[in-house]
Amino acid sequence: MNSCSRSLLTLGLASLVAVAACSSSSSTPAVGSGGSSGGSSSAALTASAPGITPTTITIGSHQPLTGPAAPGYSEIAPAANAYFQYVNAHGGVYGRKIVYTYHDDGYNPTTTSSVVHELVLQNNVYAIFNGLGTPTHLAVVSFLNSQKVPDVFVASGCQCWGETPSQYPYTFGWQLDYVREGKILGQYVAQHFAGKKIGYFYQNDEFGQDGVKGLDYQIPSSMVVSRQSYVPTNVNIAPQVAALHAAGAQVVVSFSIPAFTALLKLTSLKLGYSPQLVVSNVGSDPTTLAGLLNTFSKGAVNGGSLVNGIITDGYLPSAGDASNSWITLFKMVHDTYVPRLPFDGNVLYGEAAAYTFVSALFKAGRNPSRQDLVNAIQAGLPQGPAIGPYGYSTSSHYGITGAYIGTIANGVITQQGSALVTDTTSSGAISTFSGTEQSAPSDGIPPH
Amino acid sequence: MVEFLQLTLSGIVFGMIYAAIALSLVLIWRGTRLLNFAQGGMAMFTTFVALEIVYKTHSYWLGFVVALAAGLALGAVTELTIIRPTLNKPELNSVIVTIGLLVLLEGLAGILYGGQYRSFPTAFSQSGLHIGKTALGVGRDDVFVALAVLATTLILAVVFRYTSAGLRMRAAAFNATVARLAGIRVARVLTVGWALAGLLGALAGLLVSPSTYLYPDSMDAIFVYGFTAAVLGGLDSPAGSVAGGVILGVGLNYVAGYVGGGRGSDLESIAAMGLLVIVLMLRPAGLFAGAKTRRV
Amino acid sequence: MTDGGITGQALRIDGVTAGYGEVTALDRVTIEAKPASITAVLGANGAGKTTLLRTISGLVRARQGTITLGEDDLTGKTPEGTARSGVAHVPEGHGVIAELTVEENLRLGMLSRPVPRAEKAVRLDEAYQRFTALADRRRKLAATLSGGERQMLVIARALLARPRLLLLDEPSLGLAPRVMAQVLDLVASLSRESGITTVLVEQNAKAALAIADTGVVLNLGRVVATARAGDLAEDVALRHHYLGF
Amino acid sequence: MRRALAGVLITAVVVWVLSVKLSAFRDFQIAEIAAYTTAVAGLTVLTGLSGQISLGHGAFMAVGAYTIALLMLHLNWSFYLVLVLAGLATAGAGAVVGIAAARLSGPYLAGATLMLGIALPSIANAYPGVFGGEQGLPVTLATPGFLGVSFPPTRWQAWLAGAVALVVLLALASLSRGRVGRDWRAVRDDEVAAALAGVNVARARVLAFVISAACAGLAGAMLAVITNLVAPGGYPVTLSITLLTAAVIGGIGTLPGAIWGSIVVVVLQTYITDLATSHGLSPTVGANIPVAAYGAILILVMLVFPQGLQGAIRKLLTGFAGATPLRRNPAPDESPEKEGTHELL
Repeated sequence: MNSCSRSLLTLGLASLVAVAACSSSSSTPAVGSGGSSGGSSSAALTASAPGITPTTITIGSHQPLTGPAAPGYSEIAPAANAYFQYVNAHGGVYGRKIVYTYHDDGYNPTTTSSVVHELVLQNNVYAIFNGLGTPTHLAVVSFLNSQKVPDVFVASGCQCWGETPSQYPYTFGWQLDYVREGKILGQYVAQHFAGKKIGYFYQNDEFGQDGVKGLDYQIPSSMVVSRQSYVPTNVNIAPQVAALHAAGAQVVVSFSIPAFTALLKLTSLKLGYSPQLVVSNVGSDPTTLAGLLNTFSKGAVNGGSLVNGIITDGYLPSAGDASNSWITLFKMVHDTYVPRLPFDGNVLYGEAAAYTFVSALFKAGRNPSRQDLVNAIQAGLPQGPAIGPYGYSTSSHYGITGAYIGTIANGVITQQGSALVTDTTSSGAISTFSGTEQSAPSDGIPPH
Repeated sequence: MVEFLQLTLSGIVFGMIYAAIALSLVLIWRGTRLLNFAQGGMAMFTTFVALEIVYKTHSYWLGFVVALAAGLALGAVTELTIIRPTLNKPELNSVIVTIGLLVLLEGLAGILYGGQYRSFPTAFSQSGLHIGKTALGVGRDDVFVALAVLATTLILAVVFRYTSAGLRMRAAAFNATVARLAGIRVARVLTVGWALAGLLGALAGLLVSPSTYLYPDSMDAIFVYGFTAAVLGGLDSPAGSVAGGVILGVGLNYVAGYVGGGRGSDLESIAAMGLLVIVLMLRPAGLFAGAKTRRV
Repeated sequence: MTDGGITGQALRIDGVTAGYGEVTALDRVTIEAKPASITAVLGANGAGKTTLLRTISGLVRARQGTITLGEDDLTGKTPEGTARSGVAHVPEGHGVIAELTVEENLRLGMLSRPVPRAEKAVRLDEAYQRFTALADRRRKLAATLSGGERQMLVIARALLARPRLLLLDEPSLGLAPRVMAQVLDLVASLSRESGITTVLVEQNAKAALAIADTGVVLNLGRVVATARAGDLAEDVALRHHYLGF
Repeated sequence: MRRALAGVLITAVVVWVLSVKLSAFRDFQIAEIAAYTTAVAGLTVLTGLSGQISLGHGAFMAVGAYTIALLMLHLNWSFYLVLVLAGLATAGAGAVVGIAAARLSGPYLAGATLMLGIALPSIANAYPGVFGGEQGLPVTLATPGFLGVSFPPTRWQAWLAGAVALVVLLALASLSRGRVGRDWRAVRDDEVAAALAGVNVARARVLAFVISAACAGLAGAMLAVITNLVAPGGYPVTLSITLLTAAVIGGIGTLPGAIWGSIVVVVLQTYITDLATSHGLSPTVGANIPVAAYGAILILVMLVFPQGLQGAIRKLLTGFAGATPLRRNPAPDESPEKEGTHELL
């Protein structure tokens, strides 16, 4: 492996000299675009697009590394970078190493705009990858599309990234969007808790609101006895929980981040109130939750047991499922490159997104232009670690379109039944996914 | 009715935490005529110190005591090193210095402890208390939180009112020149004031962190409400701080519980502003403004 | 009034220059005051009278020259330090802390040096006996006092410190003539009874000279005349020129 | 006044040269600096001249930004008309706040404005139907046709924001030198004396808020154009505090100081971040080092240059003699109590 990558590097250096010698031959032909031309000696590596040199591919991102959204989310980019390092150490993408430059935006859209301008105009990145957050990314989506910069796998479940490829041709979603997620959870609740009183607890932004929209497509409004929202800056949710309690909700469906799922659990404890919790994927990571609840319940009950029995959904394998080949791969990468981070849902998310990106890069060809990447994704991507299929096409830039329902037991999400796929419309059916989940490639590099 | 009781009790608990922050701001305000924007950041930092101790020794109370001591030290050191040089400079300089300190502490906490949510242990059980079959909505630990703040406030009040150390501090706060002419080492008194404020902030951090998690910005929102409580009550009045804190805590709970049909939490900051504006329009120096507020 | 063994001592101000920023308020001022004497410092507004007192007590730092009280060198000491050396400075107009009670204001006078608890009670009792108006109001905020009562309060406080040197800045300012006379009488009798060296700054030169042993006239930061109080009061030219009476 | 005009012209030329010579990203930064300067200049006048503090100026920026976004979105009016309207709308908001503020002293005003800065943007969250909720509203401004298709939009934004900033600076300079400015200073130094001298204290204080808010509104509108979006997340409390920081670091009460302060807050952060990333530090450490360094620099600047950067520059130019403090003119014998006390905040 090592000598192979070194020889590729030498090849790269040679071609760099060649390009320098040819000087201004700017119209580089796009070689092998869209195809699987993984052959070893076909064409020289060229600077085929901004951010691409014969030896490197520079991509950028905006992430909340500091500030209120940093807890949890600040793990994602380092985890993605860990996977890129793994790929770089194992031959790179056609010999090129991925350079991942992610800037802190503190989850402030104004700062996002500033750092993304810097990445695109100053650092000349090839693409923006996994930019995190709905309000933050909305601040740059028009700019990126006007600059024709691929804006791939936005780290947010907003419908805005996938719904309108005509408006944002360079932007692609990745994770399961919140409406689909709401529908899948809603169907489960409507079927399994018929006749019970349902309460909603949701973060009052597009994450929670879209989730509730999906829930409402499936759960008859007569069943819903209380709808309580919270804002992430206010940790005192006693009023909301008291209201759910007073309304007699027997099942609480929660579109919340992990900290607020834990607070919901804790505040319920103070009221002696124990409804069945159904929690969206974002807020149900067992590792994170157990950690947050452990010391809370000091003396009384232990954290792990508080998490047991929560119903949730998943669009990636559960981080605690050691028998899954993807988990084995990502755990190995984690242990090698970012061992100090907890191996939780956020790390898994970052690595899985990075895997998908590398997979798309391979598909874009040896010397891809920016458009080649867009075309490659629109032509559809292999499912990889995802539970459901990707929705990528020329008319849809949605990522993962399906998920399974699971129950948390002993720190692991145990899948209940098969994966379900659906669309984002109110009437669209929810159907069982007929395909099979793939297993991880043995060398950990996407097949090409 | 049960819901009303629950809202009131849990509002009082949060209100007492706002009161602790407010009280620490009042201590510094009375001594230095300065708003310490780093108060929340200092509390966050000392709570991280406590967490380290608790992890290492498995003793909550050791961490508790060390954090209080760290608060005292951090307050004193801050006053001696970066506040004192700014005191006879243009007034806003010291405010910007405290903002700088806040940012610095949040950055340092991020470097040393990382940016993740860390759960912080409680002194007592969080399981809810009941009267008969009625859940009160607060746990044993919440009772401890309220009592700890109340006790600290009372101790401070007694010290201030009845001891000569307290007299020195009050004299220095109200009229530095007269105090100096009476032989009081005003500079030292100011340092003590900052140290006590640091201690109170540390207490607030210890008490609130189980319900907010600990991370570099975790005290920001608490600080804002603590500041609001101090302004509501009147910045020269320790009693006002406690009243302001409780009024704010309970009031916001009612808004979140009864207004906006489940979306009241959106309206909380608007309600807090409304409350503040109404109070200040009626009493421009807070609810507990003294009879004589004219100052030369 | 028992004086606890402290008697007044000589104050020597030797060639002192002081000021604020680029302004020089005192220019090589030399004054000597005998133990247990009253020195009246006179002069127009801005002559440097207040600065003189502030320099003695350390609120303003002397740029050159020396100040000694008995054997003690006061030069360069902080206000806290001079207070501990036995200087009691009653500043102009602002001496009362309105937010404190009358008794708390009095207690401030006993903070500069350690005083046993029992002795404190004795001194307070004495003060209340002398100033009966204060005794009735001891639990009231000082803010509720009248101008004359406030002046009583600050003087009483200064005495509780058992000072060796008493600096009084305009004690009669803003008082009705009858009250003013009472205050100045009080100053005179204090000096006589307890042997405290007193430096008195007064606008009302005539009244001040009536109780003082020595008079010093300042003009634009310089000493223009030093003489026995009686002599000064009779120097018509000086009176017209500097003192306006 | 002539000096101010000259200063503005020189700055205009410098901005023009830089915008043409430097890269598109630098143009973007110039535009950002100009927008910040507009807001900071208004704040420095409010606080430095009229003596009123505001910890909620970010809210006024939000008012300006939402005004421009809503009018452009729904009525499709010309940007230039809408920009003026945004300024006017914010001036109105400033009048309301100013009237309420006129009764409040230092820390109480600070507390009230801080809550304003927090509460106002959350209105956008509470009424998503009108304000687009947390996602906000898009703002787009096309580059005018006469510049040609290939003209970089960031350069046009830099020019536009620069022009707005310079016009504001010029207007504020002429105001502060005139009777209005004299009244403000009089009110700041001693309200009672000002009232006795015939100054309408309340009117002067409210006027300062109105003008300062209008500047913030224009700045908010420009920032919305530059970042293509108005969303509540863009107006956190930290924005308001950053504005105050810029004003004080630059030199409170001085208009050139507004420019220096804005450069510091816009460029310093990016610069330290780049420095930290380029040294390959671990991600959590790397992201937090700029934060810690920024805090340390704020403290140091205040300790080393108590009069702000403009004070330091002035000192340098006049050889240590000319830099006089803006506030505090100790009147020696008259007010000995002033010493060492902190009044405004």
